[in-house]
Amino acid sequence: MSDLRYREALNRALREEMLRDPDVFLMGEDIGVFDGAFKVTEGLLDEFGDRRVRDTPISENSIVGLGVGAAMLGLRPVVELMTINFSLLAMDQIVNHAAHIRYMFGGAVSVPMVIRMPQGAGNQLGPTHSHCFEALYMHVPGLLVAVPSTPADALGLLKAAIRDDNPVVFIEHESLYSERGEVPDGEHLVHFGSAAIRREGSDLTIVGISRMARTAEKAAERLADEHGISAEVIDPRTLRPLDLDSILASLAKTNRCMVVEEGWPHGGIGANIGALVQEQGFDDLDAPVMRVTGADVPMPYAKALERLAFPDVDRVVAAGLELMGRTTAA
Amino acid sequence: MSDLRYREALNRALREEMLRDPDVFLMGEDIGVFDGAFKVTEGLLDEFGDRRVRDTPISENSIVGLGVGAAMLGLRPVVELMTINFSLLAMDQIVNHAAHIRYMFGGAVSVPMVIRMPQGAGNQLGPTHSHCFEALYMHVPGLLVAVPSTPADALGLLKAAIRDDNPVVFIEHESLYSERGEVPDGEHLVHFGSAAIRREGSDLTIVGISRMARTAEKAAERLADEHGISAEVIDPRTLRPLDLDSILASLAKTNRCMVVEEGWPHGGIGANIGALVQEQGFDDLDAPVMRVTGADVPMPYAKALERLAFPDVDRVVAAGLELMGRTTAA
Amino acid sequence: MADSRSDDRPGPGPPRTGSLPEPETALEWLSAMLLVRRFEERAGESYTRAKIGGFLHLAIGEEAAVVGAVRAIRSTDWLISTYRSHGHALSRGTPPNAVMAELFGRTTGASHGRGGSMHIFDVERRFMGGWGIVGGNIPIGAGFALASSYRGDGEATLCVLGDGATNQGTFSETMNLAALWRLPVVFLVTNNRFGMGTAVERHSAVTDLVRKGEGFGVEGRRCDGMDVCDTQSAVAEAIEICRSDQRPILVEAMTYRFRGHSMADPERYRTKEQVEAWRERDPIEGFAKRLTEAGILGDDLRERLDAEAVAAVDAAVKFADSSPEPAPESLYNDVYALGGEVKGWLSTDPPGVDPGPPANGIPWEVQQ
Amino acid sequence: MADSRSDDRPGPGPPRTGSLPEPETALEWLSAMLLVRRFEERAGESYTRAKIGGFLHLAIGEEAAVVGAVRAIRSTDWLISTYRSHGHALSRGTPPNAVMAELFGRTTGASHGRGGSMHIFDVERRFMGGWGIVGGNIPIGAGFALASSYRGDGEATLCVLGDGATNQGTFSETMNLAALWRLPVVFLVTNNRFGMGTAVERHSAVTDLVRKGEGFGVEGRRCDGMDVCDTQSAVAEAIEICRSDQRPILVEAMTYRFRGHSMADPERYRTKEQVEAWRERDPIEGFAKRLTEAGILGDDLRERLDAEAVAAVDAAVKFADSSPEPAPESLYNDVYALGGEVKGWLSTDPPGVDPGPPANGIPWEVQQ
Ligand SMILES: Cc1ncc(C[n+]2csc(CCOP(=O)(O)OP(=O)(O)O)c2C)c(N)n1
Ligand SMILES: Cc1ncc(C[n+]2csc(CCOP(=O)(O)OP(=O)(O)O)c2C)c(N)n1
Ligand SMILES: [Mg+2]
Ligand SMILES: [Mg+2]
Repeated sequence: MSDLRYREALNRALREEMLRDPDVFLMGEDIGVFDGAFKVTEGLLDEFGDRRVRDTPISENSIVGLGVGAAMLGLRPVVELMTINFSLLAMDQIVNHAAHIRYMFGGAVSVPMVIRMPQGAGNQLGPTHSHCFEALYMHVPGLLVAVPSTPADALGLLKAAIRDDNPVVFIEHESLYSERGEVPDGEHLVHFGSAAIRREGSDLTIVGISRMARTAEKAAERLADEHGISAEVIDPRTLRPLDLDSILASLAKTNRCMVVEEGWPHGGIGANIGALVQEQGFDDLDAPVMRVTGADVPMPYAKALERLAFPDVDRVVAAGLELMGRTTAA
Repeated sequence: MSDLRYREALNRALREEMLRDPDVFLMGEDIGVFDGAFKVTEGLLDEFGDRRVRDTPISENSIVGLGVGAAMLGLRPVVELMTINFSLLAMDQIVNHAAHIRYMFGGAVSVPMVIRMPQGAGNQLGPTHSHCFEALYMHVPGLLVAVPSTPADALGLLKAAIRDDNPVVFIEHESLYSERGEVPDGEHLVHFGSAAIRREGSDLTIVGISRMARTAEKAAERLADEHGISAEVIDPRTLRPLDLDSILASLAKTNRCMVVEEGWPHGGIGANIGALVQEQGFDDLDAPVMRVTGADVPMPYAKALERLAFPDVDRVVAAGLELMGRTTAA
Repeated sequence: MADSRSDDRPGPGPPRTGSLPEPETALEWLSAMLLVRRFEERAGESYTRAKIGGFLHLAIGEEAAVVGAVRAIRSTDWLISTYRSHGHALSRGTPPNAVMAELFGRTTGASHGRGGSMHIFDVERRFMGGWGIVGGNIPIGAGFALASSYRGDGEATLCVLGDGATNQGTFSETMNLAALWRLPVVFLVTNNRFGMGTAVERHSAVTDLVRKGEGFGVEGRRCDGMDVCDTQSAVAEAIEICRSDQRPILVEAMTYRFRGHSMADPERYRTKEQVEAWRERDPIEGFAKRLTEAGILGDDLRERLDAEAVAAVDAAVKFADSSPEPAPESLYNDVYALGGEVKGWLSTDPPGVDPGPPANGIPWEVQQ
Repeated sequence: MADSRSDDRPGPGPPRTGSLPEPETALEWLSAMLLVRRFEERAGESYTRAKIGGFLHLAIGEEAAVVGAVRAIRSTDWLISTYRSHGHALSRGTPPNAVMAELFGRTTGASHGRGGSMHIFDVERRFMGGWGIVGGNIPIGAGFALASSYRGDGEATLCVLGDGATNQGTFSETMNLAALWRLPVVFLVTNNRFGMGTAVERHSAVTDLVRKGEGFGVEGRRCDGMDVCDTQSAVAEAIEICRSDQRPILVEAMTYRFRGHSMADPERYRTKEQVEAWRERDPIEGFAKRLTEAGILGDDLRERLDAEAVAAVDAAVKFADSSPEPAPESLYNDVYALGGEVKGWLSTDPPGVDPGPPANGIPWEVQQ
């Protein structure tokens, strides 16, 4: 085990896969000479040269498109978009092209590419740089969607994503880049579609998405320490496919379920899991599936507002109490 | 009352609003000389001239962007995108810009524009021309989203959309353009956020989205005629805002709810309504909220597959029987 | 902006004539053009007989720009086109049966019935589609060239797009990237004077389309897209330069589509006279006449070649019509590349389709 | 593609010098540049003191390109810029208090604290933002010009973008639209030689950026963006032509940013020597020297003007720091233009924020 930052784990994943497979290469804005806007690709240009670490112009849609073409011929491009907000410019290549090529052409070709990008609020980056768009990609058949929340998962999922033959939307979180965690030393792969139980519990199930998996874990500690409530915390790790089994198994034990996410409420990840859980676990539910989500607003810049616009530990604790029928913290 | 086709009702809405307000103008690919790919704008170039009916190059993102700029200065652009599939190219202008400008700039300015586009399958247009993306837009605060299913609503909602000071994503359906219906003769406006009860019933509530409101209505007839089941059919007409009240009121009566939509299941409209309904109407539910959705695949071209990839009357009837605990049709 | 160069562009006036190749080659080109023409005529008929659904875009009138370009590249090069691409597939060698069956939506189709007319695909012959989003194929084509450059395998890409597509942001973005990275790709702009119903001077401020590429670093050339010889030599020269110099080149082929944009098109955006003037430069008639004058083609041979094309198309229609439709069980195949397919995670699947293993416990194996 | 014209472009070599305006005007320009410089220096300090969050992009070094351009347009014209726009707002007349308060995230900020440094807005002075998506402001700026053209009101738009933004698809799309529709807009490309850490020759195949506009129909000009006079006269000429001829013009201002891209930038992509060479052409020092030589500026006056700038900035910091933070209740304000706000349809709102009327029964009134 090593103690690595999330950003370092990602860097290690890229490096290991580039060493392992000469078809893996990187493209993105300022990933080379600048070492990446968030320093994930630090040192890789020096190590692998500019054939395999390619700085691009600011042309999101076409960068992804070039990746799609290269992937169709069997290369394994890993495209970095500087943040997920800018991925809306590449939505056509990601959805209308990358996701659908295999199906549309009768299975004759695959698109083994990874589109990496960070999302999330917390650094006052304001309404054009802070959003969470995992729900937009989760909606689309043909894509795989990963939302790692720990350094170990960042490593294992990114390596799995690069080896997978499907287009993967790989969503990092800006506020996690400097977070540390234990990472296995040898070859470490995390399979898509297998959730992690972050904490076992018996009173309620909290599903946390992306960074909110960590927020949920901290809230569960508080619920236990301060309120004697035993919450089980599940981090699905991938949203497409989703390991619904683990969530339903937990629900069967706890009979109460909450989903915590940073993105917008309507049509969010919580809505999807809420709908699935009530469909497939209706008889296990003692109360409605509860959602704690980001506010239904563009992310404001001012700290005083940004704080309120996405869930924090206090809110999850309060929601947990409410779901258990205890007085809320408010 | 007049008997109009859906396309004619839209045309009338555009014409009436252009006559009423000189700031209303149209932009889009082939809307002028070609009369529109689906003939919605037929005759308007001749009547209003090329200052107000503007053929554009194939530049979706920038066409919307020009509309945003013109709207910020107080004009009321109505931008047609040829189909919703191509709107992914304009996602950045729609989401990062149009939807967030008012909030981001502290309320100093509005974006009174309408982005019109048709969606939907049924004409074998294949995987780049047939999708339903209302869920992508429903997710985004700052937008209004309309999904009219009748000529009268097409007229009333489009007129309301043009007069509204918010950016409106106005989603038509390709398979409805030639459908006829009664339309009031005088000034006709439909408020956003008010659902229509298409048929009253007492055994179950069927919420139908976009064209599926009509499919639901036909299924309800069959359920009544052939199975003695009384289904209430609700067409929300707008997804943002959503008239959840009417759905909950119906549920209180029927205790069973189903959502029918043409789009993909994960993170779809049904997921959102399912999550909301179980949250706010849990005690009224005798069974899980059921969803009948499009298949989780890109839309295939072959008729034999396309037929299966989105709900039809048979499937809704079968689902209704299942929800009522009767044997399914399968 | 007025375009100072527009006057000397090939048009319905006197043709520009590329020099003739060897007789055998010339006859093969003629046959290829005849096949495309006959195929598309029959596709149009089959469409009106409701054997074909969706949109059908014919390239009748553009056969020289199609066949000339495809005959300019090697079999190891990559070809990518738009939704108007039956001719590109056929000229590349995709059997008429497979193309027609795709139009009919059958399992024997080039894309197994999934794509239809707009999305023909034949990876075996390196015909890489058939794409429905205007401008979407441009960066993808450059991506093929990126792969060739990355591997240093000496392969090149021919990427076909329309005049209207030069207004899509991907056009300039990709020109810049291709020039910056010195990618071996030829962009063939099939300038048929219209993007749907919008004439080039109504959609482009600069109607001299080669200038649009040059502004972003891609050298431009122009050829007479009504002359198969001129097109072939222009594209052949471009592709060999792009291969040896490792850099992109844009070739604008001046041509015209004789039919509507798609099957439902009242064509109010152009005059009958304009269409007639261009029809007088029919690329097949013109080439046949030249071959006749050169003593290469006689009436008998012409009839025989045409009969062969018709026979191939007849057979294709028969083949397509008797091919099976996709089975309901195949609805979820190939959404993902997988050991076991993910067939949907919930109960919303249609009856009659096996929804497969539910979300619960998808065995998702990393592809190693 | 090598750029044949790149050698005679203004650079750190001998400056190109526009002719001086009247003394009073010249001094006002100097004051404006001083204000921008002092403001941004203080913003930088306040950022390191954690008074300002998020990203902070300073334009120190680019003041001539900022002030010269803004002084070239009328008060009734429209100005739109990027995330590097403190200077544009200040030069346009937005009070330093409002700009600084926005950086501090306060209600008294130009955007009420919602936008921050990247999204300054002042509709009263027709400073139309402050935009964070590279290339996103280009079609929006053209949209302002479309409104002017539609209304025939004789107003024009100045749309500022960076060298890196010319690679975004919106650039060519908008050039074409603006040229085709003859929109009265000047696109000012602030060419500071880098898009973040990527030098212009590493991001653009054609480094002569005016050619990128010309390929899509927009006439291009170039000015010395280190010289306020040259910039002002080039942009003034362009904007009057664009107004009278009703057509777009692109002006490339050659300049340089002395500081990092944003506050966290180790600047490994350029040499100290390069930065030093450009710093010798400091637009404020250079202009002050010229004014001194022309007898317009003495030491006392220079000090006084500088002290005024510093005082205004001091006051702005004080104002910002003592201004209120947005109240929690305001979280949902202005998402929509409405009679009554839609405050969220469900129970996911944070405690302490009034979620307002639930979805159930939103009174949604058509705006009439
Ligand atoms: C992104 C996108 N926008 C619009 C369309 C609808 N459309 C299909 S073909 C076409 C015209 C394209 O013109 P051009 O590029 O000249 O090709 P041509 O049809 O003449 O071969 C349009 C607008 C589309 N398919 N994709
Ligand atoms: C669409 C988009 N992609 C990427 C970014 C991240 N980014 C911010 S500034 C910048 C460089 C822009 O360079 P340029 O246009 O030259 O402007 P400058 O910063 O030099 O003023 C980049 C890549 C962004 N904000 N938006
Ligand atoms: Mg064309
Ligand atoms: Mg720059």
